[in-house]
Amino acid sequence: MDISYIILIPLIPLAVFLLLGIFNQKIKPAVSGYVGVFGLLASGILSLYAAYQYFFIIGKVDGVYQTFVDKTVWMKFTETLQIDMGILIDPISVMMLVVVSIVSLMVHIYSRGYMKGDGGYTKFFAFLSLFSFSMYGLVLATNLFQIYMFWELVGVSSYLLIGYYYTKPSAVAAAKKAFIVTRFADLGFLIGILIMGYYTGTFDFETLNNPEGSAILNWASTSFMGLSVITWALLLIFIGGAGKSAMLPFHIWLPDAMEGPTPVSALIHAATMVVAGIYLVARLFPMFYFVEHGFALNIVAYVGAISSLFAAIVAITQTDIKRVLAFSTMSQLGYMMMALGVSGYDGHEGVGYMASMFHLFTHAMFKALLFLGAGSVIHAVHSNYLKDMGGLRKYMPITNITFLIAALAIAGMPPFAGFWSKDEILVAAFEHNKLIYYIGIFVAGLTAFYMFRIYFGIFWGKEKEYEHKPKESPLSMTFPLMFLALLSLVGGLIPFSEFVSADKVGFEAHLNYPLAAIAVGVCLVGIILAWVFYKKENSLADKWANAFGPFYIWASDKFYFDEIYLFITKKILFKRVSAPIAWFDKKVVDGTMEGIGNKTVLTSKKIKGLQSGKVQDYAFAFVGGTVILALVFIYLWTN
Amino acid sequence: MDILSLFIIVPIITILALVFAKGLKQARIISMIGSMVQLGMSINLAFAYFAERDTNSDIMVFTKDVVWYKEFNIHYYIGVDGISVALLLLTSIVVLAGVFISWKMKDLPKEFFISLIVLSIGVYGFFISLDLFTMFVFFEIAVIPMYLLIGIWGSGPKEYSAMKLTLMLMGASAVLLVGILGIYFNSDADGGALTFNILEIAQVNIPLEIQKLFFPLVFIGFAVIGALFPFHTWSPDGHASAPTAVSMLHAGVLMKLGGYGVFRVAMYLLPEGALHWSWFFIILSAIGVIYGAFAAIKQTDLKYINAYSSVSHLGLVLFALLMLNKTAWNGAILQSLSHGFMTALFFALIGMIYGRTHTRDITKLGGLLKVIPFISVIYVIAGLASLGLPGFSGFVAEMNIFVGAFQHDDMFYRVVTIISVSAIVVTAVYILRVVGIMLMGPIKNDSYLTLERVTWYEKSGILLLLTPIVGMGVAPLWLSNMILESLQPFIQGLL
Amino acid sequence: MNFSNFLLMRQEILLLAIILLLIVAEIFISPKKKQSIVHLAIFLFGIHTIVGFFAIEESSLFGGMFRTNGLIHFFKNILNVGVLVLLLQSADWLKEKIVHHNRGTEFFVLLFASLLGMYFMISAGDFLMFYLGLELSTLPVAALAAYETTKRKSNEAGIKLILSAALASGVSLFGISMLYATTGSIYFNAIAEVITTTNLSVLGLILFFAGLAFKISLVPFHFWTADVYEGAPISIASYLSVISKGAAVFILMMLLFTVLKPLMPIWEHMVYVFAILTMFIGNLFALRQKNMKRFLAFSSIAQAGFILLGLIIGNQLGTATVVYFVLIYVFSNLAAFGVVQAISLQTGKEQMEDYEGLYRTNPKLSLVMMLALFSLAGIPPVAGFFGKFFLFTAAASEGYYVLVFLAVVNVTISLYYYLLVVRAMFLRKSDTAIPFFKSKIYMRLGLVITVLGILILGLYSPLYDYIYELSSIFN
Amino acid sequence: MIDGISIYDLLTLTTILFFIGVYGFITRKNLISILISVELILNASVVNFVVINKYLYPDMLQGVYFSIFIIAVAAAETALAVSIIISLYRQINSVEVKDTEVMKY
Repeated sequence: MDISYIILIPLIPLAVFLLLGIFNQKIKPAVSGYVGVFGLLASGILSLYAAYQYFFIIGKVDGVYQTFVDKTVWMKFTETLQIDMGILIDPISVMMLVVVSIVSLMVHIYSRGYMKGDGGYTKFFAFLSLFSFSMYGLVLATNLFQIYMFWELVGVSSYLLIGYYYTKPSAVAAAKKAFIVTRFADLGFLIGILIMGYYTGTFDFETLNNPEGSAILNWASTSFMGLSVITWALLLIFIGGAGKSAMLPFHIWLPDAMEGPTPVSALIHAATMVVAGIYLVARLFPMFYFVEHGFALNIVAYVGAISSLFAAIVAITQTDIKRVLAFSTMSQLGYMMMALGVSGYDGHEGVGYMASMFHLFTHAMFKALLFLGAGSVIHAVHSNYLKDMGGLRKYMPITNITFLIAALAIAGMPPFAGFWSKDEILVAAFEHNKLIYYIGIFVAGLTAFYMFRIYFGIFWGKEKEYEHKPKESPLSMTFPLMFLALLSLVGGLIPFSEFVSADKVGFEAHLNYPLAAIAVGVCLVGIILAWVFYKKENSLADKWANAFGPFYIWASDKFYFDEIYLFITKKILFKRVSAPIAWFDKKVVDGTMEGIGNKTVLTSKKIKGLQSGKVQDYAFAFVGGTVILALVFIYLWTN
Repeated sequence: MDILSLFIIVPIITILALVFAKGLKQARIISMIGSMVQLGMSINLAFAYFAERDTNSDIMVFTKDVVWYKEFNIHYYIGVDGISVALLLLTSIVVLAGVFISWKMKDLPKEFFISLIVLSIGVYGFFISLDLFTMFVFFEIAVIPMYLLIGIWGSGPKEYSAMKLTLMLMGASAVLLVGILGIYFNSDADGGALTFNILEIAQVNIPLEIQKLFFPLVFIGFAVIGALFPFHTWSPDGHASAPTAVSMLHAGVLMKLGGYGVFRVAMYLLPEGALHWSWFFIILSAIGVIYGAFAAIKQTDLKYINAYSSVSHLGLVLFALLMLNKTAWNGAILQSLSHGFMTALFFALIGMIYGRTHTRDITKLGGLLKVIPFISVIYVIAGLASLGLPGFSGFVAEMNIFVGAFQHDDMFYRVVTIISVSAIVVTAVYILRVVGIMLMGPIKNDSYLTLERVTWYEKSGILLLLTPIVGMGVAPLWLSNMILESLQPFIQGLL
Repeated sequence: MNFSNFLLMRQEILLLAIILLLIVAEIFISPKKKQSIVHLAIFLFGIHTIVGFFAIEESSLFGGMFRTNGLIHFFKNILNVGVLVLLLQSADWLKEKIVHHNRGTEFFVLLFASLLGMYFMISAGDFLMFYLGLELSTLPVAALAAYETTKRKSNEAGIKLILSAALASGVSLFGISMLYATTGSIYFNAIAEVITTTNLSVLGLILFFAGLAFKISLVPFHFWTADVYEGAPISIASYLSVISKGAAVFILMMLLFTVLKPLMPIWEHMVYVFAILTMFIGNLFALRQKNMKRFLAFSSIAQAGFILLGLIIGNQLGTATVVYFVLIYVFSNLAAFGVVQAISLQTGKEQMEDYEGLYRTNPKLSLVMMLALFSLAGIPPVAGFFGKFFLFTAAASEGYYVLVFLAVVNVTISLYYYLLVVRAMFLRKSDTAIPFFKSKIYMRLGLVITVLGILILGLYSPLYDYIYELSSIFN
Repeated sequence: MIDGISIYDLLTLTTILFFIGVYGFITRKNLISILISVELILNASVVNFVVINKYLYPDMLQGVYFSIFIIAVAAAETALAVSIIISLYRQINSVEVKDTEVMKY
């Protein structure tokens, strides 16, 4: 069964990128918009077809989903180690294809309205296509190095898009921060890859992930500081994933990344790129699970849990709606990591894995929706801040409804998409690790609370006086909203566990009613609290905030992570490392070279007196030299 | 006339033509034609090489051997393998680009182009010669024009920089000379005749003690021009003062002589010496890698930033060479090429920016993306390439180096590798710093609003350099195969 | 005896004839036409040079007092060519400055006399002939150094030269007398057979060596050099630095390699020490010279130090490399002095800063100067590089790696001060730059010959092979 | 061959003579007297040659001839030196050594 056409899915956006990039000046904005959209549409249709073909026609062979690989050598290192370029088709990659295609397409359509009249319209679409290309490539990667390469490429396109308003210093700074922080994490990734390649002799996912393969079975053969070297490699690789997915402590770039245009935040920093980390762990799940009895996997679980808790708390205190959404994204990503962390491998054990992928899927839908909704609000009121919003529901009904749906979905209200995936996660957590379960349930409550805090803040509450009346956005923007709203509505009903599971067999997932009930209850509590606090303008919120006192301050200052980083980079690296080195270079290294030269000249000044101009001194030197010579040599010769 | 000697003849003809040229117009046209012919020749050579390889399995092909000084057994002996072919391509491209970039050379244009081409003769000769003496001759021919080029057409403290550069490089070549003589007088260790012929010496087992003694001399002699820490200080000042085209040639091509020489002479002829000393020089070059990157962070002069990044990148070349395995070597050669193109491109762009804004201080610049988009975009691309973004040559080279270096079974080597891998982050920092301050952000100075747009010759220069960067980055396999099979003899020499 | 033997002395006789002819001419040419003396002299000497190239068979005269062989003959030719170029370069100076005082002829007579002395010195077969040749080659030069009697510096140069020379020859004679005492003969061949290392012979060697070291101006016997070069007329300075130094090197080599070969263990150490001293001191002094003549003086001292690297190994290779280097050195140094001569003749300027911006006004001269300096510094592809490289190879062939290393360090130092001149001429721009001028035909001819020499000698290898063949007498 | 005087005495004498000459050369203030000291040096070697010839190798006269030539050359040398000194005197009206130090360093 031929799957080679899938290679087109990434290539089409690439072509679009090159087209728009090279003829940037020549193309009319309108045209470039259409080019972008249709390019993505083509890839989208292909990916949907691929999904259909894989899941329903060729994918399942006697109950197990097969892995199809189609690759060619791109770079040869040694006899065994090489970089292949190719496509790897298995449930999660196909699932990701669908996610990326849908969200990306929606964002493209949305941007045609949102970016209208912007100077760099064409450039914007070029970058979007570049990103889509890289993301597709990342998803389809067949080996660690390929995924690393596209990993870097998505990083760069994110850099370009965050810094899209490049005349704005804050945007430039944010872009730089995003790139460098993730780059730092990628350093870990790269070293991990090197170690993995050295000890297992391959970068190939199939070989690595094979539970009977040498890579997994021989994990105990080498150890370093009490842990298996393979575990170290996995942890280093996970650092890379944590960087992209904004896990603690690499999360600091994500909130700033909101400097980019809102569609970008929706596409890259909510739905697709940030889940790359989760995807990476899922991609290597068998290794994480089997090597050293899932030691690395536990770390993943705790990192995810803590990140999600941390982010949820911070999200409550933020006043910039995009930042709230950013932190909520981080918190949800933490959720997914957590789910992976608590997952088992075969059969129903693997529910966590499935749940994580499921949540990834639904989250992509409703989080993109939230961002786009927020975008349309910002479009209307020209501000990101809650204080400038309120009572918008009568001005922008569609945005209101869709936003509400998304909010309910993320809060985990049945029957919306979020409910199903979140429930599975909690089930998995409950079965494997109570502590994490409690964190999870608490975070669920917090999520509901902060989400409805901004919902009420934006659409209800007292009307602010707007200089010109906010109005509903054009269809090009509202259509994606509605479409995504639909998906967030029904997305949860997909029998996901049939398709995606750790051991690729697929199983029957059934609702765990008591847990579900608790979850819903918690979420309701959150919503009601939010209702009490923010439905009407009142001082309750501030009272409570004061009641928390310093803790609230810390939270609203994001627990001072940025400051710590600033301290390390500016004070330590720049002042204590870089500056001294520069000084050392100028003074010591260069100084020595200078010194040699100067010494020579100095000596020649010193000895100039020898040439006194007195013929008698010359004679003295002459005879003296002869005599000394005579003495020395006769002495030498005689003994 | 054989295909390789043309690489010497054609430039000489170009020079003779230049002597009779009148004024800038003729001079630049002549030198452009000359270097275009060169480029054509090297491309043709590449194809001829592939054709030849199918039938001919010698280490070196297209060899030509003419006795020069028979008493010393000095020959004019030339030939190429994949490595030299690649480097010849690099040279001819950079030279042509350099000619384009100095299209508007006002002061003494004729002399400028002549010295430029003399330099290129030295480089070409160095890459094709298989006789230590001839090689050394060309080495010095390549170095000495730098003095005039920087001293006459340079800027800033040009006399100082030119003198410093020349003396340090000549001092190095002096050390090198002792090493070469040492090799020469031990080339009869197996009872053969004394010879300067590299291929013959490679077959001789020079006694271990001798190798230990002379390897450092030869290595340092070459490595200084490869900006080995702590002998790199000539390079920042030199680059900063040199005119654009010269910085391009110098960083792009001349500094590659170091790596090539280390490889072709020090490693190939004194393998045991290399094994014995590698740990020491690895430490030095690793320091260079990190140190150069960190030093670059603090600079505000574009050329200094680039010079230090060259120290870092070329440190990586030496580092890889000393790793003594095939993959790392392949990486080293690739890195030489890719760094050659990237730096040349960087200096070209810096020259254009400087020519328009009359400053190289990034703190004075800003928002150039708006006023000179083409140049700025290419600058961003070059930056991304040099911080090792996949799809550009830098990535391929660095990955080869790292993977290769990491294949060592000795823990020490792997630790050092991890240390120098961390340079990629620092690189990102200083590149993005420049991009952020200089190209993005608000425009600092209204006079920049009316900057001249990029001209056709600048464009052609840029594209000339950009193409190979992308080409290598997208489809590295053919090139790395060409290099890999040329590495075979070195492997046998060593192991 | 059979007079055809005298044909062995063909060159000496011919030169003597020229001298006499010039004296006669001096008598008969009317004061107005004295200019023609210059042309006549140059013409005659040109012929002499050409004739000199005809082969001479290897033999000896006067019971071995006078001998000749291929190498000696070749070296005489080198000297001839050098002197010819020198004459060409100084022709204009003579015509404009000297002939008016009606002293043109003396110049040639003295110069040729000194050259004749060198002929005898290098083909000497015994110490007597050697001594006579030495003195004959030195004294006229002293007179010539003091030639511009109206200039104080010139006289000072003269007196310094003559006094130092007298002292040197005195010391050297004392040494010879000791060698005579140990061996009982003043004939080289006889000495070579019987000489052994005794205290007395070593002492003799050292004293004798000092005498020649003075002419080669090795440290610490070099002090006269700079002052004399500065004071003397440029042609004489150039003559001293090129011709007389070359001849002295050659005869020293002959004596060390043949007569004093048995003492090699002693003198190779001496040469080692002198080489290091000379290179370093010469370079260090040259670093800070401002006057071009002094500058070239010290540079030539340093060059002498390099020459010793070839001397130290005492065999055919050494001989060949030394002779080859001297040959190249003759051309390089003559070129440098020629440029200085041309400029000082036009403008009377001899300071380095006067050369600033020279290239923009007088490109050709500057290029010649640059080539000459690069050749002296040993930069390929000009000849000097090959000369130096082979000297170093020679030294390395006997394992003197340390010495070679010190030598190359000195090459770097010397490069620094040679580049100072290049800097002045090419890098600097100056409003007071020497204006453009056109040299006369003789000067240009002289410079062209040297440039050709500099460019060709290195790249044209058969020449070296030929010298190597000739040198086969020592091994 | 003089009875009662051994070669050592004579060689000692010449050596002393030599060093007297050197001493004079180095210390005299006056160019002329320096010239005289030079003569002493030369004469020392002249005597040397003769003595060595007479005492050690009486059968051949090489040393004697040599000494004769030395004397002749020395005379020429002196003549030349004196003439230069005279022309110098014309310039600076002095034959002091300290006046001949214009060129130095």
